[in-house]
Amino acid sequence: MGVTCVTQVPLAEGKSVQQTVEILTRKLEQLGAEKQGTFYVDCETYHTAGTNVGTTAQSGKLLYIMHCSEHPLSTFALFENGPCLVADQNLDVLMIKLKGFFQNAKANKMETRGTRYQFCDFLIKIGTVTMGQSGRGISVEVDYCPCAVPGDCWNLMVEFMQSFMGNHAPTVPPVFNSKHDALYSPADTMMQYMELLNKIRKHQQGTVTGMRL
Amino acid sequence: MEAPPVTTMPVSGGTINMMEYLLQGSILDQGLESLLHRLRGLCDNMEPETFADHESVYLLKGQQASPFVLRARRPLDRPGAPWHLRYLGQPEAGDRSRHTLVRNCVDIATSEVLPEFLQEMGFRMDHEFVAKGHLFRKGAMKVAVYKVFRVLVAGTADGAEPLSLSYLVELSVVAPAGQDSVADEVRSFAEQLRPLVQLEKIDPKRLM
Amino acid sequence: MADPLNVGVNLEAFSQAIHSIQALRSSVTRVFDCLKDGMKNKESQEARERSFISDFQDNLHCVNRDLNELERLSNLVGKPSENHPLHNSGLLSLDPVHDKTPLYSQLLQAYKWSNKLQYHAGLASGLLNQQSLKRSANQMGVSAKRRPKAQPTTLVLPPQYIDDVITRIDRMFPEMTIHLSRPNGTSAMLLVCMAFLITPTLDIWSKSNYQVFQKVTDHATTALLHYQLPQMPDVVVRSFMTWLRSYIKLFQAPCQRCGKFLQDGLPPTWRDFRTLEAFHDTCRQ
Amino acid sequence: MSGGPPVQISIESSAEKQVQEVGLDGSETYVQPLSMSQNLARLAQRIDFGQESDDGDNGQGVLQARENDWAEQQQQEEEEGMIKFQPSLWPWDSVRNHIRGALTEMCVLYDVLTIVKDKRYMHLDPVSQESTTPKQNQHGLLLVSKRKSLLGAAQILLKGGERLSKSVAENQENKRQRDFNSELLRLRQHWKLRKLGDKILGDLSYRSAGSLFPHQGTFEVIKNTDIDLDKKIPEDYCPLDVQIPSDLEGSAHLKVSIQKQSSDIGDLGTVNLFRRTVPKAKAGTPHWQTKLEAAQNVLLCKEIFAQLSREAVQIKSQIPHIVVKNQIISQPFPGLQLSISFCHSTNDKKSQKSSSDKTILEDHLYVLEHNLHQLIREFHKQTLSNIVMPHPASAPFGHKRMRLAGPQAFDKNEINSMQQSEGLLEKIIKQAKHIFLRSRTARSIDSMASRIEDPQIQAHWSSINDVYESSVKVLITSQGYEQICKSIQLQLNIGVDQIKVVHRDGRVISLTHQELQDFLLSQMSQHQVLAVQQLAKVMGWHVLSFSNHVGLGPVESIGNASSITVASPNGDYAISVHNGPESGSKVMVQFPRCQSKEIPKSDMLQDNKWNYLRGPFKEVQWNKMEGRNFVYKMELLMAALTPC
Repeated sequence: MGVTCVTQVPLAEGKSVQQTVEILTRKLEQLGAEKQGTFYVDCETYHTAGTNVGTTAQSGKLLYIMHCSEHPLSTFALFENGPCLVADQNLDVLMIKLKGFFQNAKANKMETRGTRYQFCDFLIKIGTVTMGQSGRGISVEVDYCPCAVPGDCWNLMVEFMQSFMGNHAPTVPPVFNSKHDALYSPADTMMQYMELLNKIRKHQQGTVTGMRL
Repeated sequence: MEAPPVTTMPVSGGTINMMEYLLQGSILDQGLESLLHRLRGLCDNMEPETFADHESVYLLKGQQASPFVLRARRPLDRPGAPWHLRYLGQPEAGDRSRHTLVRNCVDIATSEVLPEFLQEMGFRMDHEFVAKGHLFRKGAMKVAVYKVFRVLVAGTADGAEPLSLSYLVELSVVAPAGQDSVADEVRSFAEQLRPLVQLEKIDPKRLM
Repeated sequence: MADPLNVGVNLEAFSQAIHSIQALRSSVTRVFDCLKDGMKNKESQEARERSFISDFQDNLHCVNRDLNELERLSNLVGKPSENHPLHNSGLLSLDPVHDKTPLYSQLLQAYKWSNKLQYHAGLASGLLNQQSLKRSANQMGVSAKRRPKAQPTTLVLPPQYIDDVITRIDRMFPEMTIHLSRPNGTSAMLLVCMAFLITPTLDIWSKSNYQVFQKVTDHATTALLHYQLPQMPDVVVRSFMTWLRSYIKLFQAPCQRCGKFLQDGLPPTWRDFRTLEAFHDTCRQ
Repeated sequence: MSGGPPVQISIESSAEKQVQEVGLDGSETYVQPLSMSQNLARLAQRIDFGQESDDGDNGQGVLQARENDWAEQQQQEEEEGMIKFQPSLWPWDSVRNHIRGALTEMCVLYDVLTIVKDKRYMHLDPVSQESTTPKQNQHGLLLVSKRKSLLGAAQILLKGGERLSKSVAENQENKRQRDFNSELLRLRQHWKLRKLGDKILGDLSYRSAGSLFPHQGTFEVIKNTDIDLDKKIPEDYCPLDVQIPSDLEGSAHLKVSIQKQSSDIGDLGTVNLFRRTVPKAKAGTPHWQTKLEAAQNVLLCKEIFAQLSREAVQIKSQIPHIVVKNQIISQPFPGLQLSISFCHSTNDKKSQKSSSDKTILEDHLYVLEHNLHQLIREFHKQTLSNIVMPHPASAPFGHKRMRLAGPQAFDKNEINSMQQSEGLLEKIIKQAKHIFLRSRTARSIDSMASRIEDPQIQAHWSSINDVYESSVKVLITSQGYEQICKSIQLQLNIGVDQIKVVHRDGRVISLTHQELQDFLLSQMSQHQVLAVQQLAKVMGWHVLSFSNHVGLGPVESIGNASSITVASPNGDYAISVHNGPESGSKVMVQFPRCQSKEIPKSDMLQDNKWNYLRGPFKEVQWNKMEGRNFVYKMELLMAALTPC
């Protein structure tokens, strides 16, 4: 587990989600990356049930429960800008017990699925983001395994991402800035995914409401 | 007041509906040595271990009458070990013929941000204590003999002072629901500890 | 005050004195020879003793005679003057007759030259030692038989010395921690941890899961072959550690040749042994 | 009081009242003090009539003895604390005087007689310096009291010693007739026992150490007390005996060896069955402890073999592993087979007979045999470590690392590495392959070093090795030129299948054993040319061309030939060397044109400047050159061609 960068790739001009993914994977394969199965990341949204009186003031706060195939035995629970709890899968059972307090907004469940590639010490995951049934965007995750300090290898990662994403290579993710010299952890990856999925969802909701208007 | 054990919700992982079969008792400090000696003979042939844990009990109050209780425990003597988050349901009412207390439980191992995370979720810490004692194992059964210490400075285990002159003795097995034969095993083991210690079904609700 | 003109007269006495010294030495030698040889084999004990004593007496007489001669001659020679630091050559400059000859200035010149020569020879030998003509650590020209056999022992260093060297090196590099252990008796093993590099489960035998570190391992082995100086083992370890430390920027330094970070998915893993510059393995030549 | 005996005798004073009797309870009964008259009478009784007055000393020699007596008397009197002597009141004074007179007379008579008899009139006696009497007395007192107390202490010690020796003797007696129960107690200290009905059963198995082998491994404890008491009891008699299962009797070991492939599989299984001679059992039955240990060893060997055979059947490999009877055969390398056999010999006659018939020394791989045991113990430990106590105590039981997997977000690789573990057989085959590869490498380097004198090849083996990897540093040098010719230094990491070679210039290659041999040969050939290059640098010659792989000349079967051309400092001469791993070296010298006589003076090149043209090459008869090795010869050649 090294340093990971998660980013969204916009659709190529006049191409569908599927076609854009194909373009990306072809470039990767040309570089020499090898296909290594599939991957998924899912994210469920919980919000506090009803109006909580008294102690809880975080009625607007959303709790995200995430899973990811790279860490198959873990469940991640996180708040926006808040702490990220890494736990085993029994946390999912607890969330059922907490049904009276936290409700699963099923409609908001998002996930991204796709193919996992390996190139030297890089792991690349290109996935299609879905909410409900339809594809909403493309996620690209690049993981440089040998390094654990984001600040050390960022330049190197950018160079790599440029090699197959061209000018869509991202800027430094905010998670990197907060821990420039500290060790990177899997929770940081989940944070990036959560932000990415949220962005896509908000964008989608915006367009939907816009259409309604 | 709480969710029924069997749910219709799909769960991506984890083990659903585990039950804890529990008997509890107490022994005075003077009797500890002979109890440990007997346990060493009765239990599995492995070195008995000591433990020192710090447990905090969190409550989440909602619209419902009774709050939701979670217990967060961390070992004081094993730095780096994961935290243990535990949910314990109310003891199952039901026939008195059952030999042990039976309650629903969920065991979760978590990273160390647990206290902050529970705060963030809206939980408030109700009380905390330190448990120090000995741990034995007999098959699936866990035997814990420990003393409860009162925490003087909130959040730290340093300087905790003993609550009583006795040790708490717990026999417990965690098994999937419906395996009532486990209860008999626990009971028969408890019989072998008589008359050193009397192990009984103690309903925490009744004590409150 | 010795008259410089007298020197020529005395020279004869000098040569005679030298001759008499030689005679004295030879007669003394004869005395010792006689003593060394002991009594000659004669028919009776008394005859033996007698002849020995008479021989001895004769010899001693010779010595005495030579000594007297020498004493007599040495009185003739007289004391050489010690007033002139340059001895007789210094007198040359005083001699008006010789004023015209450039002998003195030539001598001074020669002296200067010889000084200069010595100085330059010193410099040259220093330079030549750097570019050594030595072909072997062993002494050349000494036959194999005479060479001391116990040479390998010089390579075994006392553990205390090694500990000292390692702790000193450890202190030199704050970015690295060096842990010394001796798993099998005397051979010491070093575990070098570099800050900020990932530390997977450390087992010296299993190879890394990552290609970068596999490459670095190969290069480090090469470096160990490169840094070799049997006479100064501490220097070797220190320069190797200095070299190893340059990996602190393994992921941050671009290749000095192509200017890029990656080539075939690998960062510049090679570090030049002298300049410590980063290169890709394929860019280094 | 001169000339007293060396040891003063002193008498202790008693208490004022004399103790008559000491009761058993320690109480003392005292004697009533005497009345005056009683006392007087007592004293009168004590009068010594031999006592002399000062005037009666005409015979010194005789008096001496008397004086001694007298001195004693005096002391006695003083020490006994007699009541003050009052001569005026002395009732027997006259008697005393008379007697004294008589004594004097007698003494005089005696002395006269002595003089008459011995004819000695005068006798000189040394005058001794008298030390003060009371002090002497005190010293004497001290000495005596010390003697006494020492004597007491010594007696106590002696008594204790006696008692001890008695108890030791008793103990030995007890031991001789040790009973079943104490023996059982001792057994209990070492082995797990339990009672089943009226039987006592013990556990031999390694189950408590983590073994999963299904064998029961129970033994029965038997009381062995019905022996004839009239007969002399044999020395090794033990009232306790153990009955071990028949299949665990005897002794067993595992044998691992690498052999050339045998063509016939038919007789494989029994080849090594009864090879080992059983150490001759001592007379009588062995002690239960040795019996049990042997049985436990048999059980462990069985477990290892069972595990290996199970794996041998399960694991799919290119050449399937063969399990025949008590032997497992695998082929780690073509043409070679690794055989692991389980040798179990019982003490019956049949096996002893067959064990004697052939004792061929085979190459046992003791290391692997040892490692097999170690591996199974590791395996046991692993199963044990699966059940560790949870911390915190409230957490469920489970594998420790598994518990970390969730909260520490282990990735797929980490989880995989946690779960999969190689089997015993795979590990042992890997180890065997490594050992084989290592010994082959060592052998070929050694033979190369002894076969080829120039250049020299040196190997430095690392003392720290792994079961799967060892490393060696190989240096190729020329004798006498170690300082300048060190361009070929290799590190060989010998793995399981391949040897990784790291060259000093940074190249890394993986080779098989055969390839390694060829590689080393080609490196040695290259070394010579590289040495010439280095030498040229030192000698001030110029390198004109250099190639490690020349395309010219005869085709080499191993590697390529290399060549170099160097020119002398002033450019007159040039030396060209062509060196091939197989063809050997060929050295040519180029002379300046002016020196060659063969070239006829041409009309065209009459001008003097044409003399600087290079002349023809001539081959040097290298084997006729003086010098102990190639580089030395080359140095001589260069020196000869360098003008002064």
